[in-house]
Amino acid sequence: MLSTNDYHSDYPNHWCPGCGNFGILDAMKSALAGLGLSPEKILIVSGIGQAAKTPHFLQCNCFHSLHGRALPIATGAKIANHHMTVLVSTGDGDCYGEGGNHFMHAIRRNIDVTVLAHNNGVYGLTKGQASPTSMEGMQTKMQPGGVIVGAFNPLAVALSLGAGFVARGFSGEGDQLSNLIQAGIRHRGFALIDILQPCVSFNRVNTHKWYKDRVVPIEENHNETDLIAALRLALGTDDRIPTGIYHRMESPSYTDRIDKLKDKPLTDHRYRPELLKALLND
Amino acid sequence: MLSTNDYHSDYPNHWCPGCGNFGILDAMKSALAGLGLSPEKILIVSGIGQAAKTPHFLQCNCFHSLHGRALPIATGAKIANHHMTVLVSTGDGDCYGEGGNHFMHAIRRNIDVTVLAHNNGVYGLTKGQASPTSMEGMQTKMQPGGVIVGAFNPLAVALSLGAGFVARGFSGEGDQLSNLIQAGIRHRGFALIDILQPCVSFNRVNTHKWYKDRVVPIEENHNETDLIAALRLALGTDDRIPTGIYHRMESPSYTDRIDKLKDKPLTDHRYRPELLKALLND
Amino acid sequence: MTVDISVLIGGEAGQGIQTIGLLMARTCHRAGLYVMVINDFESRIRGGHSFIQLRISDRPVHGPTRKLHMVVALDERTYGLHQPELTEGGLVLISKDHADTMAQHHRYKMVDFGGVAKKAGSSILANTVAAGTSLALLGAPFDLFENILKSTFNQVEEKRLAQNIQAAQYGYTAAEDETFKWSWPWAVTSPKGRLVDGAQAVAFGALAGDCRFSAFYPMSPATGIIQHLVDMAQTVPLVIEQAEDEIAAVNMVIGAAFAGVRAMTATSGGGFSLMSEGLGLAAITETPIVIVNAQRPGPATGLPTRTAQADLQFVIHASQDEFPRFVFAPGTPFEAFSVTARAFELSERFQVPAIILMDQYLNDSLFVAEESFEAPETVTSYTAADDLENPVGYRRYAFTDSGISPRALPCKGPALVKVCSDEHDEEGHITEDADTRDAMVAKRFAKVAAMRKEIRPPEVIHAGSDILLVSWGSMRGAMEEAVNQLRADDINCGGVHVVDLWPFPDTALSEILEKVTQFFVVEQNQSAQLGQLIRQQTGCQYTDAVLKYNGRPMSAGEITDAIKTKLR
Amino acid sequence: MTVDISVLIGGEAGQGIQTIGLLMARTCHRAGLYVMVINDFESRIRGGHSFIQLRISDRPVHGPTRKLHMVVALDERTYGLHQPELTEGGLVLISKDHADTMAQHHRYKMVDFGGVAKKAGSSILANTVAAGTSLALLGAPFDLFENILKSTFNQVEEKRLAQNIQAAQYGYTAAEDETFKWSWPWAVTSPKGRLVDGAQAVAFGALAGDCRFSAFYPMSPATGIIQHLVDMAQTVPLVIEQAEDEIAAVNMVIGAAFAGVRAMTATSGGGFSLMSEGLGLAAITETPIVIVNAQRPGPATGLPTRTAQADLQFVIHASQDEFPRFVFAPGTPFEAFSVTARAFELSERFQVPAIILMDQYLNDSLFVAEESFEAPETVTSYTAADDLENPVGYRRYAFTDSGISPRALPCKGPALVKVCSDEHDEEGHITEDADTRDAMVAKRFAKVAAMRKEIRPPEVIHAGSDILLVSWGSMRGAMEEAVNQLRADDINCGGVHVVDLWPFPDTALSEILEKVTQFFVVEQNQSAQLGQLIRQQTGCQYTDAVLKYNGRPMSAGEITDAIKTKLR
Ligand SMILES: Cc1ncc(C[n+]2csc(CCOP(=O)(O)OP(=O)(O)O)c2C)c(N)n1
Ligand SMILES: Cc1ncc(C[n+]2csc(CCOP(=O)(O)OP(=O)(O)O)c2C)c(N)n1
Ligand code: SF4
Ligand code: SF4
Ligand SMILES: [Mg+2]
Ligand SMILES: [Mg+2]
Repeated sequence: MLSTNDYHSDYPNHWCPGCGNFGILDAMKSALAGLGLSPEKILIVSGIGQAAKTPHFLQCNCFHSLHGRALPIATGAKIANHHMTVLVSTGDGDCYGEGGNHFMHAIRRNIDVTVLAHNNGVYGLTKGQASPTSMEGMQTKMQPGGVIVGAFNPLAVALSLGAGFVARGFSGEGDQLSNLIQAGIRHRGFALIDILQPCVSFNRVNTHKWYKDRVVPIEENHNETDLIAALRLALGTDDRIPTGIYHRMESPSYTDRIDKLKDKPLTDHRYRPELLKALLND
Repeated sequence: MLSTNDYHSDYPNHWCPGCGNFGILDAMKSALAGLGLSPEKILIVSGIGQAAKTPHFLQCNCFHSLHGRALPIATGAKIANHHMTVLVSTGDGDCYGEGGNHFMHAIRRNIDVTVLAHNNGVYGLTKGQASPTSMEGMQTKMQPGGVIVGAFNPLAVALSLGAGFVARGFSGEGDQLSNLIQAGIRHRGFALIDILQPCVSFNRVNTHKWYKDRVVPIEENHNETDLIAALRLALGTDDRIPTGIYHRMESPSYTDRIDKLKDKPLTDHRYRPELLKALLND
Repeated sequence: MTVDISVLIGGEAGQGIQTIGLLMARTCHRAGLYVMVINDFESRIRGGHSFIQLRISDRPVHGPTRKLHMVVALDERTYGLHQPELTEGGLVLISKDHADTMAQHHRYKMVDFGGVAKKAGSSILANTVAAGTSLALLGAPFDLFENILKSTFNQVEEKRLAQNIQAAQYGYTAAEDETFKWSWPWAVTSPKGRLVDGAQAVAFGALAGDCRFSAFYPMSPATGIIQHLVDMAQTVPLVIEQAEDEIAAVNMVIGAAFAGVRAMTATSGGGFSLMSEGLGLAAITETPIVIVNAQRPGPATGLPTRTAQADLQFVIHASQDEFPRFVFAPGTPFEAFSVTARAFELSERFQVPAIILMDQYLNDSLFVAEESFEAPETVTSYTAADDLENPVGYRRYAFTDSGISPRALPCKGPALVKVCSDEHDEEGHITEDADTRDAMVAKRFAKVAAMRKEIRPPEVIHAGSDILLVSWGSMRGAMEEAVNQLRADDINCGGVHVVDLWPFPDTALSEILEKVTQFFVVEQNQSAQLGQLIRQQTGCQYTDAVLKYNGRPMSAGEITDAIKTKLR
Repeated sequence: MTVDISVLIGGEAGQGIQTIGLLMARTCHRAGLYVMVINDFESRIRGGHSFIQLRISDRPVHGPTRKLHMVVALDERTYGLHQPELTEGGLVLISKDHADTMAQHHRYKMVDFGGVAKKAGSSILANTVAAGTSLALLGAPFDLFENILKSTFNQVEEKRLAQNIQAAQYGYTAAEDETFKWSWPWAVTSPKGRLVDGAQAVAFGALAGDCRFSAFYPMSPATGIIQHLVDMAQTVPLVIEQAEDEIAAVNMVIGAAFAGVRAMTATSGGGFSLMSEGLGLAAITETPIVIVNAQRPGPATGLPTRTAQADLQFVIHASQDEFPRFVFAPGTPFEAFSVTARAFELSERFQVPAIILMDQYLNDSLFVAEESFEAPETVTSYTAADDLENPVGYRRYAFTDSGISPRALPCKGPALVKVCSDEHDEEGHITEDADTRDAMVAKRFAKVAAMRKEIRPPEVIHAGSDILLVSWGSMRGAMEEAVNQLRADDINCGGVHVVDLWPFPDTALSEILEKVTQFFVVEQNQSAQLGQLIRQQTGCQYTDAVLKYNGRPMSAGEITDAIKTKLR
């Protein structure tokens, strides 16, 4: 039996005291322990940002890559060795800003990775500029007159792209979040968990309390396979923010669709000169 | 009165005989004439591809830019001089592949440009690789086993991002297309017209006939302001492809939201040393 | 007496060491002293260990120093790390009682900054207390500091100002039973010029260059430039847009410039990498744009909050194929100001992209700039919108002797403007013709001769010396200080400072370098990039290189030590 | 008798000139002749004007020629454009009667290719007719051509093959009443090596380097490489993914390489620009990847379907800050094959990125490669997954003398693998420490000494000559032919061909160049990039440069003319 301690990293944490990232980190540990996935079976890929530092603070294999590029790195790694459990720790700027194009196309590929998008509505590491998910009107040092563009709705976009697993968590609801992460990892295919997370240093609008007042678990009778129902939830216009699984529907993941990956991962193939000789003598 | 001849360009056309682009070009000319917009009032920005060559084949101001980058170029130009009528001629690879991130964020900005996405389900200029909108299973030289990822649904994505004008046209329905383009240009804010277009050289699946058999005008009673209804249309699972305006709802465009652009375009401001002196002496 | 005092203020990120530094710097500046504030920050928002170095002098100072006279330690770690660096006789000011854990070879003074602050009204005043104690120890008159507090907090409620003054007072009081060896009698004169960081200087320069549009994606250490622009944009016709990524940023800038406004973006190396393709677009469409690359150590993410000069060869060669461009690397805030304004003017005049190489050290450090930052009375426009004689026959890329074609603006007159990233004919249409291609390459390169004339020759100090130190960009201050130190040690040494880097000032540099027996390049990179360029462009081979690339700015002392070793 | 015949086949894009060229090339190759096929295509799918040049010789040929003996004109435009280029006595084959509009100084022969083809069954057989007539005029035995048709169309239905043979027959018949001045008696021997283009050679090389994954975004002229990989991927454990953009492509490749497979991408300059940041990521994480940049003229979109060698300085300096990398530029298909395989091996061995510079000319042209392309019996793996003695203490970036740390793979054993794009410590965690930074930079650069040993010295022909022509990459063939022409004209001239470009072979080149009185660089760019590098790295200054940059490959004749002018 694995416990959350098995994921403890000695590397000192960099986050601000009170940051929502800690809740996400705890939920990740408990989810991994819950699934019995030992550190050496896990690869966590991240971009750049506060969220993207996560894999340093856990025991795991880690690729802390470039701002915005976690998903293509994860995609390449998963194709090379689809026996790995691949998680992506990313921020709202990382995933929906710089990495927006990869976000869309990773969903189209249905690559079997679980994306934990630490959505704090702000660029934390670069000190508080608006992010794609910042609410309209939010003032920052860089946007002193308030944000004038519409907020990015990751769930609606993922749904419209055909994502098979779309969920929303909140860093302040650890148990629920741990369950969502477990469900996301278990889902064979692309899984998005957009996690609402207060940034105590820079986001003065979406505070812990602000979220607490708004998050509500999705109603029991919600049909996870009904795409339009999921879109309605995601586009919902009242104040409430439903948390839980919006949509879940499996279809073969990218690596499941490639015949030559049926037997074993690409990494496990041997170099076979005879194959090349056949081509060279063609 | 302007006629379509007023947009005639002497520059020789590069497209293959029978290409759907010709229908789009004709519809553009008739739409511009219909709106009485003379060539010197129009800027057409394009990326790179067959579609992106369009502005050479018309009389207009033209910025034929980089693959995927038409939208940021158009955004910058529109901010500099919002009195221009800005159109974007782009391909499915240009707009939804290389340019996918800009597509999403231009919609969020609600920048007042009209995007004509020549959607031929293939990379034409580079000789027939799959594009983001290629249908699953479509075989190409580069995808000999058929496309294994889901097709990109531009309308659903645009809707989920809050686009104010979302329409679908077909190169084979010139009058309707001309009307859509006029409506798109009249719409103050971001307007997407995804235009189905046969590529006679490389797309053997979505032929002119294939489209003819499937396109149907959107029913009269469709409510253009109902987002969920528009999404239903866009996600529709039967064989029919509705053409027309899926969704239309105005809100202030990007340049409308910037106070200092109220009086005149940025280009028309004079350099005023006194303003700088005040700052320097601060 | 000569004052040259260095104070280190250290603590965790978020503790406000920057506030302390700024208050002290302003006070010194107001007194007519020269001052510098240099950051050493980690890439995090809270915790860890960060510090600033405050250098105060009655003579101009333009670089960091290794000498340390006072340490203001907001945490124990600062004491542990920096106490050993103190000059004999130096003093540590510490915020709490850590006497047990401290070595005793340096004097320290404990002040309960937080506790004192609470007495004044709130623990957040601790920084004001610390600044007060430090200033008191330096001998600064209290009313000077009080005035600084008044002007710093003139926007806040009176109560907060009063509390700050109270806190300052307590800070002063706390210093009463302590003396500081290098304390000096402050003769308050009028301020020497402007207290400014490189980032703000670039922003000023952009406005002096009539910048109307900027698009950016946040990236340290470039963000400061944009932040200053944002702060100033309230009153000037300047629109700033945060893009979704750097690719969008550079292309927005190109679009805006094409439509007729001067435009710029600022980024660091990673963003510049992503902008490389756009740079080529600006070049082939002959659209004037300004890109600031505020350098930091790489590769890739590297050390995000630290300094480097390692992108010189990259920016000169960036983007596929070849085209003329300007590359500048200012060495001081004033140079940053004037080079930026020039970059806008030259970029528009020659219809080529201009790149400005800044770095974290120059961008983030505060300097006293004595030169006056003047707003030009007029800004020349080089566009041809109004006076086209034959709009129907207008050709955006008409062949001319200078290589510069009349540039009309779209939708500003009857001429249709067509630009194209493919190789094009004079009208701006795609061409496949070999002769047209040859002619268009020749047209673009025809500009170089005139561009060269705009390149200002490197500045030389102590011309005629046997040995020269050669540096570029932000190394100027430390290099010049090193030259003077070496001369003081009887080494017949001069200095060369290169700001205008491309088109390369080959003739000017050859003339300078061919005269000396030895020259040393001084750079913040691993491979002596300027040295390599000099060899490539002039054939002169540098004797040796003084290099540093760990992200911390090089001091004059480091240079003199290295040179002395190399000369031995 | 010596055969050296050049046939130009021109028409609109989409008319199938490539088919004609390929059929003829295969026939010549089968006969034991040397042959080249060089494309001159526009960036469009139908219409316009495109042509290929077929060079046929009984001696090895490796470059284009300006001499033209026969023109096969599928449209009037081809006649108009290329008839004037014909050598005295040359012949034009034209598909229709344009006699009225044609100047009469060259002989022409009309064949109604389309009409004849219809007689054979379908107008699409016109290309076979044209190939038949052309081959007949050259004197090629019919049964040879028939065999080529049989092997070319062995996958199609019998009826189509029969029709093709019929069409060929008619084509031969049409030639009966005409003679071609340079027709020669074909002595059919066995084929000399392999008929192959550079793109396919790279693909073969990738497989010989055990490439398992490739991600790409289509871009001319790189797409051909990926197309060949896709065609071969049916039988080997190789997965190829078309990415959404080049940024995704390079990062997917990095991800796959990190996870343990050899991986590559191929693009052209624009895509390479976008990959610059990823290149730095590979470098700082020490992940082995191979990037092919198939060069074309720029800036920006430039001339998408044409050739250039203008990205050399760019790829050497691309990405922020500095790091070791390999850069190779093969000159022939065989070099492309072997260099690609080496690039995979060296990249993995040294854990550094490797860049291969191809160009449109080398990529798309067909050559006869006489060397044999051998699949290696084994491919060494340099990963350390199985034999880690102390998995718990595993440190991905452990300091070693060689700078190369044991590279374990993620999820392949108990060792946890951590990599990071920030500067990092031995474990792969973010570091802010100045000493660790210094040590990590030193570690990465420590590899250079051993990397240098892997760099093969430039190849010299006619060593000991007074004058040297120096070229790199695809200029090899034309340069060597020019050297031989110049020698035939009594100019004491040799040649130097550089394939391994970075780390720069400075010692080897200095030794070669210091011996000669004059050397000329021969390059397809505007600024003599290799010349500049030579000066920078060796101090040797080239006498002059022979440069061409209009997108068309340089021929030996152009080089000799230029050299003679410069020597005069
Ligand atoms: C190419 C590039 N552009 C910009 C940056 C600077 N940068 C670092 S983190 C960051 C934003 C972080 O925001 P987010 O992804 O939301 O993460 P958070 O810090 O809020 O968790 C940016 C813009 C970078 N490292 N690389
Ligand atoms: C950065 C970059 N990558 C790739 C290319 C090559 N390229 C040119 S056009 C094109 C695709 C065109 O497809 P699409 O946008 O659908 O336009 P179409 O030709 O089908 O109209 C590509 C990949 C390029 N020019 N620039
Ligand atoms: S800046 Fe915000 S997101 Fe980053 S660690 Fe601090 S609180 Fe968390
Ligand atoms: S390739 Fe296709 S899209 Fe391009 S011009 Fe030809 S038919 Fe049209
Ligand atoms: Mg964030
Ligand atoms: Mg297309």
